[in-house]
Amino acid sequence: MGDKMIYLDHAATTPVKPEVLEAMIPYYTQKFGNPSSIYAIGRESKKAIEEAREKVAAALGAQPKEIFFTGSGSESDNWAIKGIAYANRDKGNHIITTAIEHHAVLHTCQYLESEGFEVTYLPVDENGLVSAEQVKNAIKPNTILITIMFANNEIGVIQPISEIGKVAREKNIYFHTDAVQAIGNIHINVEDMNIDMLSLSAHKFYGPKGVGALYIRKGVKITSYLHGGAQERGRRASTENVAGIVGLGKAIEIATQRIDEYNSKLVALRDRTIEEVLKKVPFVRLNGDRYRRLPGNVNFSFEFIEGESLLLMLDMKGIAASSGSACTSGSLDPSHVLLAIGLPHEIAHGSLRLTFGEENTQEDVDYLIEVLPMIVERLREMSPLYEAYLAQNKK
Amino acid sequence: MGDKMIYLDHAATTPVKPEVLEAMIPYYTQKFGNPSSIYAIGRESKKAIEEAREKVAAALGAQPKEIFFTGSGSESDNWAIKGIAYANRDKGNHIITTAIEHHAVLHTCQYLESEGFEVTYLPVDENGLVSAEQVKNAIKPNTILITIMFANNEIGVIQPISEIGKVAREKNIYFHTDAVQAIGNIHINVEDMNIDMLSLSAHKFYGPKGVGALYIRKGVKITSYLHGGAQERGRRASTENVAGIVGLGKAIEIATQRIDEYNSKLVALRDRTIEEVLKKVPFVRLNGDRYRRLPGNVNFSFEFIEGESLLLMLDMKGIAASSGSACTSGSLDPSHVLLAIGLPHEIAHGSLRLTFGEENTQEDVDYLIEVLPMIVERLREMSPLYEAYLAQNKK
Amino acid sequence: MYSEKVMDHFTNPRNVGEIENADGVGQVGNPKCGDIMKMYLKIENNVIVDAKFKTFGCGAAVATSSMATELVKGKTVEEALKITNQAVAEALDGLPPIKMHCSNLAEEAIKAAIDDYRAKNGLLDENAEKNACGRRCDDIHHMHEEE
Amino acid sequence: MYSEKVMDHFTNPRNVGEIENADGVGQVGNPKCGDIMKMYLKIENNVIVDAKFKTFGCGAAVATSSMATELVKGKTVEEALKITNQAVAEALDGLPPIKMHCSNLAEEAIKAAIDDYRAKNGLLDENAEKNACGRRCDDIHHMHEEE
Ligand SMILES: Cc1ncc(COP(=O)(O)O)c(C=O)c1O
Ligand SMILES: Cc1ncc(COP(=O)(O)O)c(C=O)c1O
Repeated sequence: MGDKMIYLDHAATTPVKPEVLEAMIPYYTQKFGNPSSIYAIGRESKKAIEEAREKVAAALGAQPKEIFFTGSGSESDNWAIKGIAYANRDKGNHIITTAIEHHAVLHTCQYLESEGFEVTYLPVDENGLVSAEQVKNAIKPNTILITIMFANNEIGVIQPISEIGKVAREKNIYFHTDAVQAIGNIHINVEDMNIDMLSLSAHKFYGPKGVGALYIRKGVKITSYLHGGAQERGRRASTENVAGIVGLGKAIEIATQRIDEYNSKLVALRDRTIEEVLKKVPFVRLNGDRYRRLPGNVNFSFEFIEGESLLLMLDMKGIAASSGSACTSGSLDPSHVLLAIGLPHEIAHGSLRLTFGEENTQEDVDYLIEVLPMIVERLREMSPLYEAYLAQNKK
Repeated sequence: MGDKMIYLDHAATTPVKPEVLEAMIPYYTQKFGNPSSIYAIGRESKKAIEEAREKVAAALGAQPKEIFFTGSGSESDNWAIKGIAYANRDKGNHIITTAIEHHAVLHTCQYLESEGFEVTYLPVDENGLVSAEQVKNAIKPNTILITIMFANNEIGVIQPISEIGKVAREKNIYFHTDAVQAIGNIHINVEDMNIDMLSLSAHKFYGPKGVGALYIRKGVKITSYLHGGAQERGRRASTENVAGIVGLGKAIEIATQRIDEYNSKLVALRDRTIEEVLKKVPFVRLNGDRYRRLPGNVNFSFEFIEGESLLLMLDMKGIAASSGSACTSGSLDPSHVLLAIGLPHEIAHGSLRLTFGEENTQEDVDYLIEVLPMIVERLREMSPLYEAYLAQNKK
Repeated sequence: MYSEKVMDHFTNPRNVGEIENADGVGQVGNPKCGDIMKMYLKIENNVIVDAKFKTFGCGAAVATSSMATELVKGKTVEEALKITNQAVAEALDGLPPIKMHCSNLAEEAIKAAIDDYRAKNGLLDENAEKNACGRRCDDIHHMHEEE
Repeated sequence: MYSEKVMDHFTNPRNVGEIENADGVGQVGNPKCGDIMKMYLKIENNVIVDAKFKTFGCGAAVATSSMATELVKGKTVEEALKITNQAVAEALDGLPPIKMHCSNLAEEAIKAAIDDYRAKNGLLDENAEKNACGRRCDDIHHMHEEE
């Protein structure tokens, strides 16, 4: 573990930008008032929150009063899905989602199944895509919600959200999208795209961890999730995380203003990595659609080797990467996303996710493509699966 | 609004202590790794969280693995109450609480009523106290949860938690306490006090806003509230608010280590304020038990005047205070706590809460007891109720 | 939260006090709800020549009382009756949505004081609307901001 | 997460490779579950004189394989069969709870290699336990830390 670290796991989380942290700091110590308080420092906190709300609204093409701050992307997902489910039980109990959602959506849907709701998990094709047609065909008279992620956290694939939004609107069914990975990478407009609810989380776009937001279109019938005080216009209780919200606001402003510049930088790093690795390393495949993918996302499967070993070796070489979703690294099961695109278990186990960001350079890619093939080679030499493969091919 | 501000609203929120902020900062920019990640900076974040967990456990006399971090005191309350309710539906549907809980508890209970649960809201006496006897008498065969706050956020009254815990344990019923206002002010030991669950929130003891914790005794049957990733040992999804959790840990360590010193300082400020104001201002009463109250809490009702006007005038004189709970200042109803201790509406409207903290001095009290009587006087001169009272007494 | 104009009228309320032997006195609101407005009018030749008030209530209640007394002075009784709650709120550069009911109270206080004047002078219009005394708090209080 | 000893054995695994014409070869695990351990033993006069392994699996799987080969060397077959998963884990200064199944795998790999040796040499005990090949992943994987 040298001193230098090349961080290639921006889909797991991002560092807070200095200007974001700078904007946050005053709200911890001097401007620490409770936004519900009537006196000067309380009003100041309130104002800071409302300014952040305007920034989020601007980033999404929404109205400020359609933005509600939460404690995380997961909370936004839980709220959106359970909130719609419970508020619309009289209309139906069927929810449509996909097999490759983040666990914050999947496990929430599974929970609702245990509470008597019915969930359709749409399969995806070998590139990780669902189609608006599939969604349309899954709609039933009792469908109350469609929840489909904007961009996948593991394989980076971007779903046809506009088309799905159109179907949802035509059928008059609420449409939620988990855009946690999309913010700052994709231009989003909730009006044009017919999105009724949208989840986001600050720490994926250089804001702080532990603060998110949920966009709820005006008029959407949804119950509250956190009960208590009258914060967020009575819809989400808890003393507001003022500094966190200020950080989220600042971060989304920066992220969405320079989205094109940022993307072209990331695409260059991504594409070179994909090309070089596919060229240099045998028995490797790229997971997720080659073109409809997040600008910074690369996801490979290397046959005959296992992901954690690969990560540990990369870490020892100063490269921070991930195998599937960071959230699930506590589990030993192969990624549900990789299984959903049809990978066999043993190949899914050998996956590597590299996600580029702000601080990465072409030199980082140089280093990566120097180191990675050697590590793969070394692990394969240790692998009984590779030995078996070679033996079989000798015959 | 001069430059100097005397902050007397520590029950609403507290500034983050410099040493707490200092401990947090590195986790935004350099040590920003996702605690679920396997590489060095991920493991560092994980370690920081586990250290904070140990500090919280030490403060409560609990085991580290009984501590779960959340996004707020309100989330802890929602989780504890809904989690027990849904996990134990087979055993019963009755919950016991009090009429003076924080809205995070009250509104959660009301929500559960709409979902078919039955809730007993125990009345309090004129000092704001419930007794273990009352709790005992309210227990029914279908009672699954007793949730009673440790110390009240408005009138500062401290409930007989040990005695209630004993009753709960004898009857084998889960006991949750909202200790958001108690941490750092009262010595707490969950073992000795037979507490099964306990909610706390960092921003009430000089930590950051937007991070809390729930103590859940090992073996308690409770469902998860936020579904998703495997964080917090699979029981509370969301990428952890690492900096916030580090801040919470540092803050609770400081707060509980110097609890006696802190208390004797606050008691001195509190008692002098109570004595002087009762002496100098006519038609005033102290709300909440004179002795069984938080060391920093003063709550008065001034007849004939209305609280918001009082707060605005104090703010103009550089004093930040509150009328009832900050969370409810969006509402115009008089405080449910003041009504529960038997105050008529018009007197409840004239309430003032002053809560002392770290930075306050006897000079602050000097200034307060100089300014407050004049403001009360001025508002009374404007008051048609005072005019009516005087007219009546002339006759 | 409050405009500068509101804070000015709250800090330096115009026309606080009583008018002895006032020609019209009206009191509206309900102490249970946390606001009472009492308005005193001096009326000469159908023109309001002086107005004073006492108010128990929040910052907005005090400011709207102050503004209402300013607005009625110099007006005929008929003109004064045309002063709407919107007019009072606008004269204060607006009120937070949750406080709009305070401007209703001001409108009603003017009406109540004029009713009293007319009653004392046998001018009462049989069809006069009753003022809002005795409403339940919930009617006016439980509106969430914009929701 | 991993002890230094684990990381050492992962980074510099001892005895990686194959033994040509090994006296016993055992393979356990399941690629579906993400780990396979293959152990080669050279046995002379009932004593294990050399051991090598190949492993497809996580850091703990590699480290336990490495440690297991170290532990069996120089032992008699009977001694080697007494090596427990606890012993392997302890020799590595412990494993994270979620990774403990990897040490089971090492114990089983030793047994499987010795079974193979005995089978080849007609020494197979009729009552020998079967090794754990073909278990469902869920059996070993779905344990939450300490829960
Ligand atoms: C007694 C009590 N419980 C719960 C809460 C809610 O805590 P938070 O604002 O962190 O959600 C508060 C403070 O707001 C409180 O005083
Ligand atoms: C697609 C997606 N949804 C939801 C989440 C959850 O966000 P958070 O960790 O802020 O709860 C994440 C990241 O963890 C994500 O990548």
